[in-house]
Amino acid sequence: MSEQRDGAPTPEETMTIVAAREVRDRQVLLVGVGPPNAAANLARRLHAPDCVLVYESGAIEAKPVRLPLSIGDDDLAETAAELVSVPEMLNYWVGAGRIDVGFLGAAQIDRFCNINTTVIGAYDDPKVRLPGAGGAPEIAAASREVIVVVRQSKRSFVEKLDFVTSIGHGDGSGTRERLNFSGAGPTVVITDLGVLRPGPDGELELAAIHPGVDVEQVRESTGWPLRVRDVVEATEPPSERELHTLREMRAAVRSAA
Amino acid sequence: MSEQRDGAPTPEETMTIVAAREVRDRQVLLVGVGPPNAAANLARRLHAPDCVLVYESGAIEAKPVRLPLSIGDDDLAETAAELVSVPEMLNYWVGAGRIDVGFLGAAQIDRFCNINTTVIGAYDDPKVRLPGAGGAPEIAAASREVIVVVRQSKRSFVEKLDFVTSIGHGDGSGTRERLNFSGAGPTVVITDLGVLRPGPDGELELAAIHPGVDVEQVRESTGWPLRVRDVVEATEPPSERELHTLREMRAAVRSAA
Amino acid sequence: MTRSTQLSLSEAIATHVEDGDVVALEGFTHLIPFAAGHEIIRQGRRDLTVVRMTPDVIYDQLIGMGCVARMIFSYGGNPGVGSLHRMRDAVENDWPASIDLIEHSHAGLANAYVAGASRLPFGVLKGYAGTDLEERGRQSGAIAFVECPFTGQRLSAVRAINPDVTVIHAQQADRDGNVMLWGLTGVQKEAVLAADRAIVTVEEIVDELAPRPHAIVLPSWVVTAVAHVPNGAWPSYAHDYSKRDNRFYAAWDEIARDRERFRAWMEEHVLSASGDTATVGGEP
Amino acid sequence: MTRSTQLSLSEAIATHVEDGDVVALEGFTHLIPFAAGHEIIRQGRRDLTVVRMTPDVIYDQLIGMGCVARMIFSYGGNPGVGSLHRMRDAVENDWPASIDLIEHSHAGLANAYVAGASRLPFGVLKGYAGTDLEERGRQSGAIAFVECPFTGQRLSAVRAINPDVTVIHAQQADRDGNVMLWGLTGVQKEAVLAADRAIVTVEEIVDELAPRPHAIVLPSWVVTAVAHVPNGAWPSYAHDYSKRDNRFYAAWDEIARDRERFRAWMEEHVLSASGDTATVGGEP
Repeated sequence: MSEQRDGAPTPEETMTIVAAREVRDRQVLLVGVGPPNAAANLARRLHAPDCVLVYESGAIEAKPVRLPLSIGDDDLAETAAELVSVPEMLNYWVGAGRIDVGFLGAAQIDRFCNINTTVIGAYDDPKVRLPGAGGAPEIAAASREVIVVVRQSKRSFVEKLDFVTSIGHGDGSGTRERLNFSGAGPTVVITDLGVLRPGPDGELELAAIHPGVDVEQVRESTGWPLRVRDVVEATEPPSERELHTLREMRAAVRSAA
Repeated sequence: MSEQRDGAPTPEETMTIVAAREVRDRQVLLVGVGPPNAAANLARRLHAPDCVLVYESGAIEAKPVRLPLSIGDDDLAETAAELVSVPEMLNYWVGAGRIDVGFLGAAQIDRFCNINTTVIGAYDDPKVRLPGAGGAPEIAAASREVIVVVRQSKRSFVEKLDFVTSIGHGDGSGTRERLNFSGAGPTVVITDLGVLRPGPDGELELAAIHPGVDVEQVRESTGWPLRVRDVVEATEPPSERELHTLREMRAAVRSAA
Repeated sequence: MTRSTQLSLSEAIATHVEDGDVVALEGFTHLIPFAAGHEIIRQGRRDLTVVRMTPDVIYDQLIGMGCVARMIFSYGGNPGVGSLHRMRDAVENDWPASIDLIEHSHAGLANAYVAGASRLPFGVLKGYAGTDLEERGRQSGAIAFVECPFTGQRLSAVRAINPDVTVIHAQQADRDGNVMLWGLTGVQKEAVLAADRAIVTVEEIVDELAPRPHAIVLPSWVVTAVAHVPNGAWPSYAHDYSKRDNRFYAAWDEIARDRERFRAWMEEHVLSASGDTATVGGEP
Repeated sequence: MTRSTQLSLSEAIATHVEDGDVVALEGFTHLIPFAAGHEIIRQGRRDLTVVRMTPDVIYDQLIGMGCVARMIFSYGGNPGVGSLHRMRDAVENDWPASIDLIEHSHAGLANAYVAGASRLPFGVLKGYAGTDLEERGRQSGAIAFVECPFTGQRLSAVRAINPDVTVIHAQQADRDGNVMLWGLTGVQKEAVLAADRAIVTVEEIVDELAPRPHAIVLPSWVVTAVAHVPNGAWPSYAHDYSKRDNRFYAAWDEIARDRERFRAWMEEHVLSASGDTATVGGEP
């Protein structure tokens, strides 16, 4: 989490703000911890006041006053329109495809937006044991759209995942249809360098670069030969209002913790 | 329902009272409408004050002040320790085998306590269309014991069921074990004439006759050659207290309806 | 997401229930949406596949008025009273028309709704084994065998139910169209979440849904239309708003036994009534 | 039915948790039964198969203290902070011992509990298809394919989980041993109903459980033992009784990174503490 209180946006702040911009008003968002949580709550404070926040912990239409530190914050339980059990949340709400936008992070992502959050290295003798799946496989399968938020580097953007935890666009040959997944899968990947979107076959294409970043830098931070769109847009820099709101939101959490 | 207010017990009253006597204190009872409802609530007012009443409508540990007229009475909802959804009731409570005693009625019953509540006659062109299964198949399969309460006649005690709605002891050759049923199945059948209990192979045997009934009368009211135990007990006649309590309970319902 | 719209009952039924639809009017022994059922009858819907765990008097009326081509159910009796005579007459004598039956146990139908709400194609349960229900269900395509891939145990599968439209009655909605019901909430959540469209009649429209014990909230975005119909469950009841009319349930036995008397009752109390308020206290 | 017994926490663990048991300490981001976990550590249980959707700091501690032979889980992180370093050290470096992992997605593990609570041998879900989780799960016997008998669709099955003992923390029990919890109630009902035995630590013993919104009641006869342990969820929280200690969760990252520091913390705050009260505020 950025410690910046004023001055220019950090790359992480830009990533969060650009992710927030992807949220449209009145969407139903499934929100986890970390940058997606900040992005969703930022969108709600800015251009999407009527988006609906759903947390895997069972809170439906939570309206947290403060940015939650965990998906089990009592603030979520107290402000939700309804609380349901975890099995109900996963079966009737997430699995049934009632989520418009699921946010996912990744330790590794490949060109078809498949995601690894399980291990780095061999499963039976891992270099790094990561937390694991959580709700990601079902969010990836069933949400109408998925927004992936991940810092970009050759370590995270890899040619081949060490472990496939969640399916994005499979091998690019209609995998989702074959697997009977109801959702569209990842529609955008937002990094600290730019914005990538899948092409018609599901392979990621560089669509926009953030202020101060050049295309070559993005290529060098990608573990495969990156497709770059003919026209790469320049990300609108974070506005004063966006930056101020994000920083206020986070400062409130720090002072309360 | 008997309209008797005083005087000797009717056969229906005797049947209900004898059924109530089968309930032991601290048992968990699944209760439907009709005679089982009266029997369970009578037992609770007499010798089993700590039995637990569970209704399929979702009321757990209901403590109805009045005899409920339907399993959805608001009195059940207001006095229950917990209310659950119908799917939860059927899956986590009934199906999982948490019921000590399930009560069942029957339009037809055979010698192995299999039960028909679906049709009289051919399924596709029935003489009488009955209400159908309700919760009976799972109650019969999963309750630790089942008490069947049914008026006895050649029309109800039949050689062969027109339709098998719920399994008692199958064909008497270990059917329940083969079907993986967790409960013991019917352990007693209480009629307006007497008490029948399954023998080692599951076939019903006449075990007791009610006051004023003789064995021949029971045989003649049975559609198959009835097994009769060497010693047939005489049912203890309904006591003043039993009869009075049952009649008071029913009078309270009639005056409230 | 799209929030629900507040409509009159007649508009809600006219807009969202079509001839030939699979329609579930749910409410297990409580909150039965009678007023909505009556409006479906008044609007003359035909060829419906009606789904309900306990058809109750409301489906007896729909069947007797010729709205129903097929019924999926688990217990077709008049609770605490006896038979549903209009249902019997249709099944036994094809009056006013024959109806197809697909029948389940309570656990089977409840799990078919659960699968529907989860958008899974089937649900699993232990019941049915050895019964003729299983055999009938296999013929109608409602029930099948499934083998546990871990233990080899043979279990029953039920085909998911996803109604075109589910109709329920609830105590309250707020002005955003969020719905709250409490007391015995039955299988209503599953029936609503399994359906393509959901119509909810409510006792009261309130400014705010105050959390209360044993309540469930259906967010506005899983509800299609809300109609304000006080007493819309009569002769069933709405906990904290009305009492079950046990006398009417008993009286129905006599009314429904006779075709002419049934028609006359429906004519007087339902067909000639307004489309936007509940029929209440129609005991002859 | 047998009603639950009120015991001290140390008696409850001594009586009902044995070496080699399958133990589920549940509580999803709320009401995590830390005090009970600490007592399991103090009593030196070994070879446990521990089950939890979110292992959290409590299983980091059990693993680091060598109680665990195998873990069944779906998300092994320190929520909002990062890694569970003791879990990582066991998996990556076999310290203090190697542990087997059986891993699910949240939906997979939740449905394994649901199947367990229903006493069905498996649950069905749509997830897992195409992932390496499915492949691993097939090898470990936790996940399999199942074909829909109606549509032919290929789905995933998860083996039911039926713990020997489930331990949860709740806000209240009454004197008959009925238990009430409220707020985010997670998967606790399923975990309790799936288990052979259930231990519940509670914030308060009350004369009567007053019905309240978003509460669930577990009747005394599905609970084995109740222990009165105020603050028994620390550093997690009990809605309306305590706040989550977010500072401790952050501090744990530093404590658990280092084997010696971890051992010293456990020695000071857990091993040398009493068996019947909660460890609270143990930040160094």
